[in-house]
Amino acid sequence: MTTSATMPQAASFGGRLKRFMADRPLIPLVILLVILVMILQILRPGIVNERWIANTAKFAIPLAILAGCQTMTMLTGGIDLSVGTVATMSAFIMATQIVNQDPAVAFVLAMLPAVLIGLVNGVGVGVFRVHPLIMTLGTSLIGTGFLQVYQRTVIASGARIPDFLNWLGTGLTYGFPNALFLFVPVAVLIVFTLNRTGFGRLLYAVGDNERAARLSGVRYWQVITALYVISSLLAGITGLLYIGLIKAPSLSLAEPLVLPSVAAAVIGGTSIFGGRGGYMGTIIGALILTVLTTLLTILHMPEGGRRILFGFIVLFVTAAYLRIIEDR
Amino acid sequence: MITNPLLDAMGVAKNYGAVAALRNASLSVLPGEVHALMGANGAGKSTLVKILTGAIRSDAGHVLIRGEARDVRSPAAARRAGLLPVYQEPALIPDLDVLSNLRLTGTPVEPFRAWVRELGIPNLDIRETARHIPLAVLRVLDLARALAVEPDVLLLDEMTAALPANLAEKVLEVVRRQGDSGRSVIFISHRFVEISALCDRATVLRDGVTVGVVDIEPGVEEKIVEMMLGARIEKTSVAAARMANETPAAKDSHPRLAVRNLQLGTKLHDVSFDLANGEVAGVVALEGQGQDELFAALAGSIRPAGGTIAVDGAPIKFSHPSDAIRAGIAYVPGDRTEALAMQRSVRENIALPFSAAPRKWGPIRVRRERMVVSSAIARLQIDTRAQGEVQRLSGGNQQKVTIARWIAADARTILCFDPTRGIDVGTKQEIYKLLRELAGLGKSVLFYTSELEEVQRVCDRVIVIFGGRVVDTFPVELADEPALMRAAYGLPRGAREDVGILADIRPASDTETAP
Amino acid sequence: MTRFLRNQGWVAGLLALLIFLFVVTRLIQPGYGSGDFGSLVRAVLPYAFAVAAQTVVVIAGGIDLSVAAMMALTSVTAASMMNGASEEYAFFVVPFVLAMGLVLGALNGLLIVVTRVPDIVVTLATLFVLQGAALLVLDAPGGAAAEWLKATVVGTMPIPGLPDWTDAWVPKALVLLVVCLFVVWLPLRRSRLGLSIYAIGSNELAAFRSGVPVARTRIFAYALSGLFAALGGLSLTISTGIGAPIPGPYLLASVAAVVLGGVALGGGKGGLLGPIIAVFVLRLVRTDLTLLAIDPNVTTIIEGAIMVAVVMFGAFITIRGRPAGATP
Amino acid sequence: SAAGKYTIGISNTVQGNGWREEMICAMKAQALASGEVAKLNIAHRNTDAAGQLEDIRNLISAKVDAIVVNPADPAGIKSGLEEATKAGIVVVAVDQAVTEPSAYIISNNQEQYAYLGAKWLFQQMGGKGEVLYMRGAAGASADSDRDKGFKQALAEFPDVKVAQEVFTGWQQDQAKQQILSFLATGTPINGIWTSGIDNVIVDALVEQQAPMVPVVGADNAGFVGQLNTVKDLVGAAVTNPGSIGGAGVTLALQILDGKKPAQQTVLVEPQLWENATDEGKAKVKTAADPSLSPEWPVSISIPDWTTYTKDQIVACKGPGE
Ligand SMILES: Nc1ncnc2c1ncn2[C@@H]1O[C@H](COP(=O)(O)OP(=O)(O)OP(=O)(O)O)[C@@H](O)[C@H]1O
Ligand SMILES: Nc1ncnc2c1ncn2[C@@H]1O[C@H](COP(=O)(O)OP(=O)(O)OP(=O)(O)O)[C@@H](O)[C@H]1O
Ligand SMILES: [Mg+2]
Ligand SMILES: [Mg+2]
Repeated sequence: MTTSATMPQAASFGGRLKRFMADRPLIPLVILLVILVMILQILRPGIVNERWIANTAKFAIPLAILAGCQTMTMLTGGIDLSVGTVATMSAFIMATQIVNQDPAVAFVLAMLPAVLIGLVNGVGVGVFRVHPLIMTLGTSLIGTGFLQVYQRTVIASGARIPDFLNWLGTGLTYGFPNALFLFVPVAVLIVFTLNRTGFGRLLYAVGDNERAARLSGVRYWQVITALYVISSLLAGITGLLYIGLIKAPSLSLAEPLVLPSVAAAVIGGTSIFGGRGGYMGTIIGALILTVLTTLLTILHMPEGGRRILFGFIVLFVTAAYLRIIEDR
Repeated sequence: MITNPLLDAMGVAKNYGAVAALRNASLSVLPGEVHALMGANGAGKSTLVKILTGAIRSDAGHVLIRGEARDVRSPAAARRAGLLPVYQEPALIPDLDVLSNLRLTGTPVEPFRAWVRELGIPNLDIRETARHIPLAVLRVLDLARALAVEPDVLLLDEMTAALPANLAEKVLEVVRRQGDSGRSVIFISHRFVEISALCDRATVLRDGVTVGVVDIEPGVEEKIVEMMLGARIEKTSVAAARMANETPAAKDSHPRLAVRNLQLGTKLHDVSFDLANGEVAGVVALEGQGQDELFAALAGSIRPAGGTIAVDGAPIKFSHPSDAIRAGIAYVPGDRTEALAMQRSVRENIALPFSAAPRKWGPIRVRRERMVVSSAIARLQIDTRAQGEVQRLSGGNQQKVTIARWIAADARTILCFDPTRGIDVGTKQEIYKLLRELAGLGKSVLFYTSELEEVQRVCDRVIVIFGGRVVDTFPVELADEPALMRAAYGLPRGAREDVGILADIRPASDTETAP
Repeated sequence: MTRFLRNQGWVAGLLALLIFLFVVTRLIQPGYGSGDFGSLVRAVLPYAFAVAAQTVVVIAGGIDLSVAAMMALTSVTAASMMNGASEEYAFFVVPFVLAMGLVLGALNGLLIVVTRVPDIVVTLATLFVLQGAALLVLDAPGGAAAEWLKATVVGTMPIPGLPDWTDAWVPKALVLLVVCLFVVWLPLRRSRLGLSIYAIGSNELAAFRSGVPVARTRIFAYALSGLFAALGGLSLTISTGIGAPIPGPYLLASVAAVVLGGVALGGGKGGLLGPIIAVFVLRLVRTDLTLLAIDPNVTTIIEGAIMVAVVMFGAFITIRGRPAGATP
Repeated sequence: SAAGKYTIGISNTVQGNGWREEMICAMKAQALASGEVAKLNIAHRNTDAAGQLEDIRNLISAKVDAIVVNPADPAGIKSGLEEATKAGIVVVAVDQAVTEPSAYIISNNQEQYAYLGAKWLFQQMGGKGEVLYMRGAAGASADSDRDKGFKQALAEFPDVKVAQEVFTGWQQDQAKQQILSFLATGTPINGIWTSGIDNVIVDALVEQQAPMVPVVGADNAGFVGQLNTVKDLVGAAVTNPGSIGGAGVTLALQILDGKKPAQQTVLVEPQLWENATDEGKAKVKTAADPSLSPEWPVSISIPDWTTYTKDQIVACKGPGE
């Protein structure tokens, strides 16, 4: 406060650039992604080719959809840790039921537990006010238990991956992964819902100030129940996509995606305390994590060193991003 | 005699991105002086206080304390320098009890207790968690906590805005005595009565610039208003507006809102009254007489234990605010943090009720919404330079957003709980006018205010609540300030005696409302 | 009294639940005695330290995803230092490892303060870093623990002044737990520093404006968390006699017990006693399920359901218990 | 059917993985088939050595007659096993060894498992070239045992180089992403050794139309099926029977009946089934079992040690269920 009193000057170029970025937080995030890709290309010249991009997209898409579930639930101050279990259940049920059932029937059976778990989550969080973390952790334990019991009844019948899911999960059309046929509409829908619909607006409002939303006539339980059902449905669909990609139904298929899905949403700028964030950032967050995994896979170093590096890069990326968009 | 200023700030500037909160503010406070800091909503008063007390850093400017340049980097440093603020938002830690809050700040307990008693709260439970203490009391505790450490300069940001008349009076008394005992006070308020009763000089801010320093003397108000509002002055006589608008409302057979024998725990007993179409009814009460609960019950926020509420003659049960809203009843709470999603934009906050019902969850009709919202914004003169997030608006502008919401939603009945809390004179006039206009359009307004003079300006009728009962109802013509004060303290008015019985009599409000 | 119930009711309820579970256990297995209680306390030990570590940061308004990794790192460090070393060397190892936890915890806090990245991302990053470091210390389970250290959790401890029959019911592990946790926690909680931790969790802005050194307090909270996690790591080494670089299931368990223990995620509320009792409850449930020889897949379901049910019940009574006319 | 006299406790610390599920089912089926077991008391969850100690102590509290344990770590549960023996409980460790001397051990030889497969692979590669080394979970004791076997084979073939070493964490999805990333780098390789996450690797090679190289995996139903059906795939499955669990129950019952084995430790030696020779092809054909879940090892029984039928293990029911 010892500087002399000056009227604010026209901002310098650097200042203007910063403002520009701060107003469009996606741009710096994309820049960070590009930097990571460039590092990859430098470490392994030639790796960044059409095929690699398609593969990266294939793995980023399921992660991005699950991260979409997290984004939406996090906007309300919640979190959905049951997405991994829900996705695994749908995938496992699909792969085992398709053996003896009509595909449509198998699909319905596969989505049924998703809806059910979503409903239970929603009622628990929305009506009984159980903390979302506990609620979804609890239902995911319960779901896992049921899945294991179920698994015993179908060991003898084996499993099969339906061709359609195979096509969706691993196929390419003109070099583009077919998964995009699913992902683009889903992403557009999520972005539209968050920005341009009443429901999306309520998600933000409820997460920001539940009492204010209540005074405006919003019934919390309605919003929350709908939200968790949608989240579960998306997770179920992700499970189907993922089984088409991995082609090996196991009881822990999608579990490894849960923590990264939370991380992708947070890196993309969504606050876990609610009220703040968006889906475009999340998508790039998912891409960043996927590229990072590749980067570490091809590095020649002991596993311990890899993990240390991974941790530091995640921290660095997020810190750099915040520095850029910060307007203080 | 020339005394050196105790606190001297010059050329202070602060930018929030593109918004210049302060551009060139200065302030000089003498020892023993009560110094008013005035300005319209968003002029930068709170920002200046925050800078002086180290809560935020300025972009430019010097601050001298007792003639020495001091770099106050944090509220803790400000404390050490003898500067103690009471900010516009309560600073007690919500989850700690009062005692722990004192211990946290190293405040001596006994002086604190003494101040609390002096400020008009005789039986404070010091073990109560701050979260469970009403806002008005919290503000007083905040003040007592500051007083207890005997600061050299006390900075009070709209200290009285959220206080009912009785508490506000005590605060003014105490502040006056601070000045007399040689300590300085920087006093922010939008109420001229308080300024003229209390202050020695006033510094006026407009758009982040200090536009003048005046001595407080009779008749200076006009000058201050002129300095504050600049080109924005617009004098309207509310009374005139009232006359002009008063087309005799068609008297329906049913009142808009009929409350009968409302019962709520220990807070409300047998409350009955009517609210007619086209009427503004004022509620007058001291702190904690049950007015909060009455409004919350009418808004569907809490469920009454007994009694009926009828809207347009049809009895209605409210189990959720959305029921009340469906019946056309909107509630503007006094505490804006209760009403606003602080991280969302002004537009979203105003448009929030539009999406509440599940059948409105679909795509938003953006153009229509923008139109409705901007007309509400214009109507309340909301300063929307920082509209991206409501939390960046100044206190008064936030308050306006809470009202604008229901103007946009076109609610038929508005329950306003102290809506002019912390709103500048210019806008206050606007709000009075607005409420009268609404009444003219046949809408009804229930209006609680902590500033008694507002009652005369806006209301048709006064409902007095004391100890959870309606103790009196009378037309505004009889409501001069002394009468209101007496009524608020539960004293029977003139010849209209018996408090208990009065509560049950339905006064012929129709005749009384007619001016 | 009502205030006591409001503040401590949850803990009292948990305690009642725990006693009820002990009665149930005796009914299932009439022979359940002091020795079995000792086993229970030994099982509780690492969880209790993990949950203590989590509780401190949660009260401070943060969350620590790195507790389990911190436990793994301190555990392998202790185990590899003691491997082949003399018994006396352990007198040096213990304070060294505790100091390491303290410093690494403080580093977590420092990174959060300096980078201004949300807690959840920073500790997610340090989760990987610490895990990587643990793998560099020991790439497979191994190491050793001094015999006298192992003896600190085996057997019982006669407490002077108490009747003899109680001796068998005071396992050394319990004494260790009480001493380590409450000797640190109780004086702290009443102190200005302790209040500051609650303050920054309850309302950071108000705390700052009340003159609380927010950054320093946050760093301290994380340092304390690191210390507790190091105690947890040590307790792992002591009970197993080895160090394992892969963290056990302590992260989710710690978060679950924190919430079960009545500490609000988001900060400012609760204490250490509730979460510790919650840990006992969860461990005893596991014991009962084993004693009952319930199908292991069903135990997963039951554990999830109990977790959800307890929190749901708590939420239910708080909603019901709110007097009709009371406003906040 | 619960006519038996013994109660057997089981402790396992990995849940949701096909191999371990088969192990548990084998234990149940064997307990049922033996007719000697009245009740099984199974502690089966994801946890670490400390958690397993808790389970073991709970089983001691439950007063079981024998405990069959797949140890989370050889040394980490020593104190619990010692307490069990002191309480008169027979302790049998399956799959991996333990350091507690009073415990009986019946295990798959993990070092030999890796050595056998790696040696075959390096021979297929002609004793030279680059190998992709896809390990299990970093820090797990089974993984470090296998690493010893792999390194031993590697030492015998000085011209074979490790092109890349990655940890799949025994996760299908992680392994698939890793192999695809690796393939995208275009680094030429001559063989792939996997620690049992095998079928996704073959899938990836097929999907990416990458040149087929010899692949070593485990005897999982999915991979064995691929050895039969995938064009140009040369590979070998090394047996690592999950049915070792059933053998553990048999051993525990023998000891309870007073028929102690001569040695504390019994090793089940792995076998290698390859499809490079006609003879091998025939063997792989008979071993294949498409009706099983692809994550289950096809060697669902161990001669001399298990007596249940395929239907019994697939039904996965223990005594009294
Ligand atoms: N964090 C912020 N980000 C952006 N703009 C801000 C922020 N805080 C304050 N402002 C802007 O600075 C200006 C001054 O605000 P300030 O709160 O000081 O006003 P005030 O004079 O106290 O008004 P009131 O009487 O309404 O309380 C306002 O235009 C406000 O929108
Ligand atoms: N999406 C919107 N954007 C802008 N203004 C809106 C929107 N929805 C409602 N409004 C305004 O709110 C008021 C009432 O809205 P509307 O006529 O849609 O209510 P309604 O369908 O009759 O609902 P209800 O039956 O619940 O009263 C109108 O003044 C309208 O302009
Ligand atoms: Mg202000
Ligand atoms: Mg104001």
